[in-house]
Amino acid sequence: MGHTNKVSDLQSHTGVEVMRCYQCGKCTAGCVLASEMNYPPSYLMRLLQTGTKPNLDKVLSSNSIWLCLNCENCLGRCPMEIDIPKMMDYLRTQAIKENKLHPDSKPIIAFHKSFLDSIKNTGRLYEMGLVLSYKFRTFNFLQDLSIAPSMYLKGKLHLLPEKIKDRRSMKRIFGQTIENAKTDNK
Amino acid sequence: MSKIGVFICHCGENISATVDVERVAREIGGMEGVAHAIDYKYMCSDPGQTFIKEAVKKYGLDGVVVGACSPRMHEPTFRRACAEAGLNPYLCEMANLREHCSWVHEKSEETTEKAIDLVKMLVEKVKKNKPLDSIKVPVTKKALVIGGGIAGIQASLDIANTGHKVILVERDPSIGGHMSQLSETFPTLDCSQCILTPRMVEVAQHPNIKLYTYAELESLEGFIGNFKAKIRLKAKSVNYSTCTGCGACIQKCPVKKIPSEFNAGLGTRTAIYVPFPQAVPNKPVIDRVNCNYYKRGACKICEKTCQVGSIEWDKEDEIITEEVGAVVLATGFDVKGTDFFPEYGYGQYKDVLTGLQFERLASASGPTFGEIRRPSDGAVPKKIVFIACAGSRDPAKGIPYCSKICCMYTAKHAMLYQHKVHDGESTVFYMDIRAGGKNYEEFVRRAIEEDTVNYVRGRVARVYEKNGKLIVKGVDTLLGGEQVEIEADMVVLATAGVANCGSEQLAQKLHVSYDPYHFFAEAHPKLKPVETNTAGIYLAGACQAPKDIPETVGMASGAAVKVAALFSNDELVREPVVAVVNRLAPPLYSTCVGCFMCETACPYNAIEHEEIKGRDGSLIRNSARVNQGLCQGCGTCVAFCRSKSIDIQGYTNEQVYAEVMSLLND
Amino acid sequence: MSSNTDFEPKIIAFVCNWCTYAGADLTGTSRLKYATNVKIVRFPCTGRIDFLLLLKSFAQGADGVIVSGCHPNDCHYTSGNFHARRRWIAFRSVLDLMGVDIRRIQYSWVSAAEGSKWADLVNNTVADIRALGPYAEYQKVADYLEKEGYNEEA
Amino acid sequence: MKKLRERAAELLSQGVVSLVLGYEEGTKRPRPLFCRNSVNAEKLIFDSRCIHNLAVYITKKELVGKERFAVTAPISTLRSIMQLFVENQLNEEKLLVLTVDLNGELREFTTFDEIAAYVAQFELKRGEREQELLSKIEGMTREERWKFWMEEMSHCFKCYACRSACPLCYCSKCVVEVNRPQWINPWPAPLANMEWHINRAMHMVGRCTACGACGDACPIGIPIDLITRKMMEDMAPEFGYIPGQPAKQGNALSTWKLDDREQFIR
Amino acid sequence: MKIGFYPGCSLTGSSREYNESVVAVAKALDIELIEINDWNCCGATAAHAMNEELSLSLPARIMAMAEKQGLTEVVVPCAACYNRLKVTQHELEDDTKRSRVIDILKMPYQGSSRIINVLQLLEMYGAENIKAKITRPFAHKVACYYGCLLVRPHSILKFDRVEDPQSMDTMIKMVGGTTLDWAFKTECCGAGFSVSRTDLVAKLSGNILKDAADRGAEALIVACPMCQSNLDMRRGAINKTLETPSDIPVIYITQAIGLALGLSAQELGLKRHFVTVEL
Repeated sequence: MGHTNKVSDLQSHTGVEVMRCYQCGKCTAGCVLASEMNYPPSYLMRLLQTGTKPNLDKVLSSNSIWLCLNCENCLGRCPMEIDIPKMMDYLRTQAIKENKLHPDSKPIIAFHKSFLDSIKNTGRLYEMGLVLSYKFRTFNFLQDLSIAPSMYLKGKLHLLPEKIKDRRSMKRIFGQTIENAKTDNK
Repeated sequence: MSKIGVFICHCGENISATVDVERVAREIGGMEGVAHAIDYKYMCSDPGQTFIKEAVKKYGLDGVVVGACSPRMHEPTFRRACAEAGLNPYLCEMANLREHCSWVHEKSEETTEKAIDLVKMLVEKVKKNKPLDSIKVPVTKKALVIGGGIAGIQASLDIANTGHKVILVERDPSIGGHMSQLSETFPTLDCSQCILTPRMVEVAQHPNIKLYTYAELESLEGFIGNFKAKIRLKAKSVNYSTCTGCGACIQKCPVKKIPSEFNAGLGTRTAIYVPFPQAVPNKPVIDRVNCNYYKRGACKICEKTCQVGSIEWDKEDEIITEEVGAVVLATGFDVKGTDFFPEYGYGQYKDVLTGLQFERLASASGPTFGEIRRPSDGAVPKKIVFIACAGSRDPAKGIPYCSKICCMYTAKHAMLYQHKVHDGESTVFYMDIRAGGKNYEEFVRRAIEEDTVNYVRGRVARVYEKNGKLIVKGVDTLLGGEQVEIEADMVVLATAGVANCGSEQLAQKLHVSYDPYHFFAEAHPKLKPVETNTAGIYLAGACQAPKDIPETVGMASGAAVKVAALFSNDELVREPVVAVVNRLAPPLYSTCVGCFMCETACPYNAIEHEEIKGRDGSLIRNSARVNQGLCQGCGTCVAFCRSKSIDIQGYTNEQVYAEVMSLLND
Repeated sequence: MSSNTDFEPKIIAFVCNWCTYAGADLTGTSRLKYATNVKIVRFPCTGRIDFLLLLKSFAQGADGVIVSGCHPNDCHYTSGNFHARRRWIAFRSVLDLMGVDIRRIQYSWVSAAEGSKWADLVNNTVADIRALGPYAEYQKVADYLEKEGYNEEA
Repeated sequence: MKKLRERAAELLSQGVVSLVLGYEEGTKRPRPLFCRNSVNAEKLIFDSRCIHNLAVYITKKELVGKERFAVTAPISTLRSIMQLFVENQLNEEKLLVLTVDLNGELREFTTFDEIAAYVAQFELKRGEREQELLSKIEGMTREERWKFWMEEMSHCFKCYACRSACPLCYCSKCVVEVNRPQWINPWPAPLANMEWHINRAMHMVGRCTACGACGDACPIGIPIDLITRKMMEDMAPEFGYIPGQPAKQGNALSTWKLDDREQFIR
Repeated sequence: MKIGFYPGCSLTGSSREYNESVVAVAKALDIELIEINDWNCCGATAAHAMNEELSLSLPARIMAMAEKQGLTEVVVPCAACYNRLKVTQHELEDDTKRSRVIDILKMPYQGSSRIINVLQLLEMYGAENIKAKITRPFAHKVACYYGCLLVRPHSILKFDRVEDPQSMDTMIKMVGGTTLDWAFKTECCGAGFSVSRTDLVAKLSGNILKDAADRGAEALIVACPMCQSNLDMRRGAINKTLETPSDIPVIYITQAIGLALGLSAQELGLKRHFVTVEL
């Protein structure tokens, strides 16, 4: 597959036209996490514009795509109305697909997975379960140990999950979306 | 049978690159009624035109179709060629093979077939064409110039100097426009007022110029050479024939806190005021919205101070009518205010200024007498940030175009600041530096190299206030996107140049086209930059698009030449594209039964009632008749006529019917 | 609709000289590409466009028609487009009552500055008409005439 | 009715009018009477069976002459007369309009305004037949409507009785008779028939007052009056006029409003 | 007056006090909240970070359930849920996406319910009532913090203005408070990484609290449970990044209004906060 196809895939999936960017840098100037990123958003756009394989690899294996919080400050101010957050969503799924994951992605993916597992099983978020599952995924057992008891005392933590009645619909929704995506990938 | 000549142009390769022109000529040559069909490299060239002329004579052609570019481009050229060969010019039509075919399609069988169809269509039309005589109309040799900025001033002076009368209408109480507000001008840094005011005085004193300030165009009727302009003279409340311009009334006016338009809101003025000291005319008007007398019915202090009794409280707006032959639009531009920028504080921070406001701060005649001081506390800003492309090149804000002048004036502003505040630090956030122009690039380099202005390539995401400072969050994209935060004392936005307010309505009054941003549209982007789509109306200056002073002046002189050329003849020849009501031999006289639906539909009141009388003088019927002086040839009446009794020359029912039938008949 | 992909609709466009014709010229000067299916007939104004011409187009085998002129308030002749707009409201209503497929007539405002809008209009209309297929229903009726052997030119 | 006869005789004998255009008994239903003397005035009748729209004659100089004349007009004829006034086809000085109101009183009008004031009391409504047929047509899909009309039109043999019966078809040369170009072929064929009827509907927009004369006149009973009636009903709210109440100035089609509907325009 | 109600997961767990205050204030204003039957989680950030179709299907089910119940208007207090529902509704205006989602849900979905946030609820249905029922004016100087999800993307949500929003400020002023003009109204607090990257969150939230503190805020007013729990529960971690630790409480707009209406701290769940609320 030629390298430029990936950029056109990006466009067909998200509607983001990378060539619209003229690197004014307004996104970067207002990004709360730009300083933490390997490549700030405007730089990332330029990498994509070149369309070369090495530059695309740089993008997918950077921490930038994982550190984006989707706060949409960039989109709100972008003079060319480029939907960078949507693009980041897409780049994340691509990074997973091509298994080019920056180490910074691990806890973030783990959290998202734990979150979705919780909904898949019960239909609603089971915060206690989420935290436990996340800890198993990251082996970071000490994190948040300090606040959990206070949360419980303040009535903020249920020990048992709330479940919706129609849990079969949840199974179906997950089955037809996430699971489908997995088979597509193969 | 018709003898039509068809001439297919290659337009260099513009047409022949995608259309098989030989095939077009070949196939058309086989059409019924086509006596001669050829193709040639440049039909509009001299040899090309000669081909047409010779063919007209040789084959005795009674119709010509030229398959070339848009008729909006070369129809007059080819019609003239036909006329020179003795063929009535209105028997010549053009098929648009370039703009509507070769340029918009790839090279293919279909493209050539479409070209054939387009030519066929016009061949069928030409078969139904009738010889027409052009209509001659007299020309009123007086010009109307709308807008008294540098564009209007220049155009007026140039026209007046050719010996023709000019009426100059200005909306504000004084002429001068934006140029009078500028401090110094790039790239020479000479004082704007010093070069402008002599011209303003010249306008006021020129015997051929009639100046109406505080006036607006109410309506414009008619057509090229014969416009009738209604001008509203807004009530000045001051009798200019007696007023001496002593200014005593202004001194005594108790309403002093009105934001001054001339100072872009940074200074104040009184309710009776002269916008600025060098105003022309240098006599005051009363701003009725803010005047105590008009607001509350009491005050009249100005009247008491006026020794010549010039105050006219009850004066009403007056509407005058002027007959003119041409109009020059020179209504200029405006700049976006700081309130247009959510990310820069919605205009709530006093020390965030527009470029125009900075001009006033830097101007010796401005509110701070040329010292750069913060509007909030009067302090001299030690750190100043200029943001270029504020609103321009920003499709999200609805302004995708480059405002053209900002790069240069921002460099000038930074330079002026460094000259005035020696220990100050100035930063310019820019995207690109566009300094195309004589000595422009050198000027910007001077700002960077000699005046140590810090140019940072990147846009600013946000400006907010904290502890009396303006926090500017920008970025240096040349350092890979490093965030730059500056605690500034003043921020100047090079806000986008936009169409002047009311330009859309004005364009509609004049029937001239305008672009999506409400700038007036030129008739052709390259070859007719000062003409509009409406004959007799010309453009000068920034009302067409943002432009700097030299360009504006050049354009104004160009418009003036167009007007002078129009006025060089006593008569003007008009296209005979007008409606006609059919006339038949008695006893029918006409198939028109006089329902006068055309009369209600006509935008120009060109339909008249005609009483058709028999020999004995008795009324046979009322029929419609078209006044050819008033008719503009839109043909709306034609489509309404149930009995098809009215038709429009050049686009007759027979002609358009033949076109439609040919197009699909296969 | 996949069966219609080979079908090349015949479309005729009735446009005014000042806005849409000039807009289509701009499409050309901007070198924007569009489908070859549309052929333009130039009128001074949309106000000039007779509804009978639209009927004749279908009778002559057009599968679709574009009618386009200046945006409201921009008419070179002040109000031709307003008259046209009202005429089209009535005409659509009559056609719909008679069962004529009014989806085949696309009305639009394209200004002299909207070169890209013209290209989009053409392409979208071609796509729409291609999806609708040939206007056989109307043409069948029109053909009857020819079978009877009448030919006005004769 | 008695009063009408007396008044007609009076008008004729005094020479106020040269003609009273009215109805007399026919073999099956009332027929038009061109009453030119007071003796004949005795034959005049005026009742609910008098539906023939006499307005169709009043634009024809060869019938009504150059002198002042009177016409007896039920409500539908009054509407046509109003529309003819709007279209500059009648002269108030030459016309006297007679009608009998709901109380059996004889009413006389000489001006557009007088007729308008009188007609304003009557709302134009669908009759049973129109209601039945129109709701059937309104319920059809587009394809069904096309089939329905094509079937109906296939019977039309272009006798132009519809045109002759319509008081508003007063052109001296009809578009079908125009042959440069021949917009609509004059002979009967499905397409030419369809074009003729669409053309007629368009020519009637904002003008038709739904008198029904065209439908009555059709020898094979094509409900063509429904086309123009339906258009009148649909366009009235669109263009802001009251059906059957022609406005004195301007035609609905040749005038416009800034906010006319344009959702259909791309 | 009755209106549909979608609490969302946070409001039944870590942000119970938001739920309590919304319910208490609605009751005080005679607004009856009708909870959507058998509602599910909207999927929040996790779903759209991982799978687009899932991120549309979960909110779509919620809205389909609301439609089934005949709820034409649904108030969604959680800004994250509000954002997801609104964005989904917008995305599903696309026919292909909509039919795909309907196919997954096996439920009809029209997209006809109007989704509103809690500020819109108070503004549209409460304003007059609140003014009339103030018993204890909320006389505090506060910083209204809107966060990201309530106002962005502006083109879809069309709520308030894009920078420097005002709706919450207007509400606070109405109940007797004063609001600060400050710099971080819509800057992101980083809540999406609350669990996974607490270090970054502490920095981002620290910036927000510092600006509010510098300008003398007595409290931060929020309408988003993500922001609230982040700024409140993570205060320990945040304070480690600040020179001067901050004890500014973070309370919900409904709690502030509840106080003005004379409701008790208990009813409004003010005891559940980590940072003690003394207002």
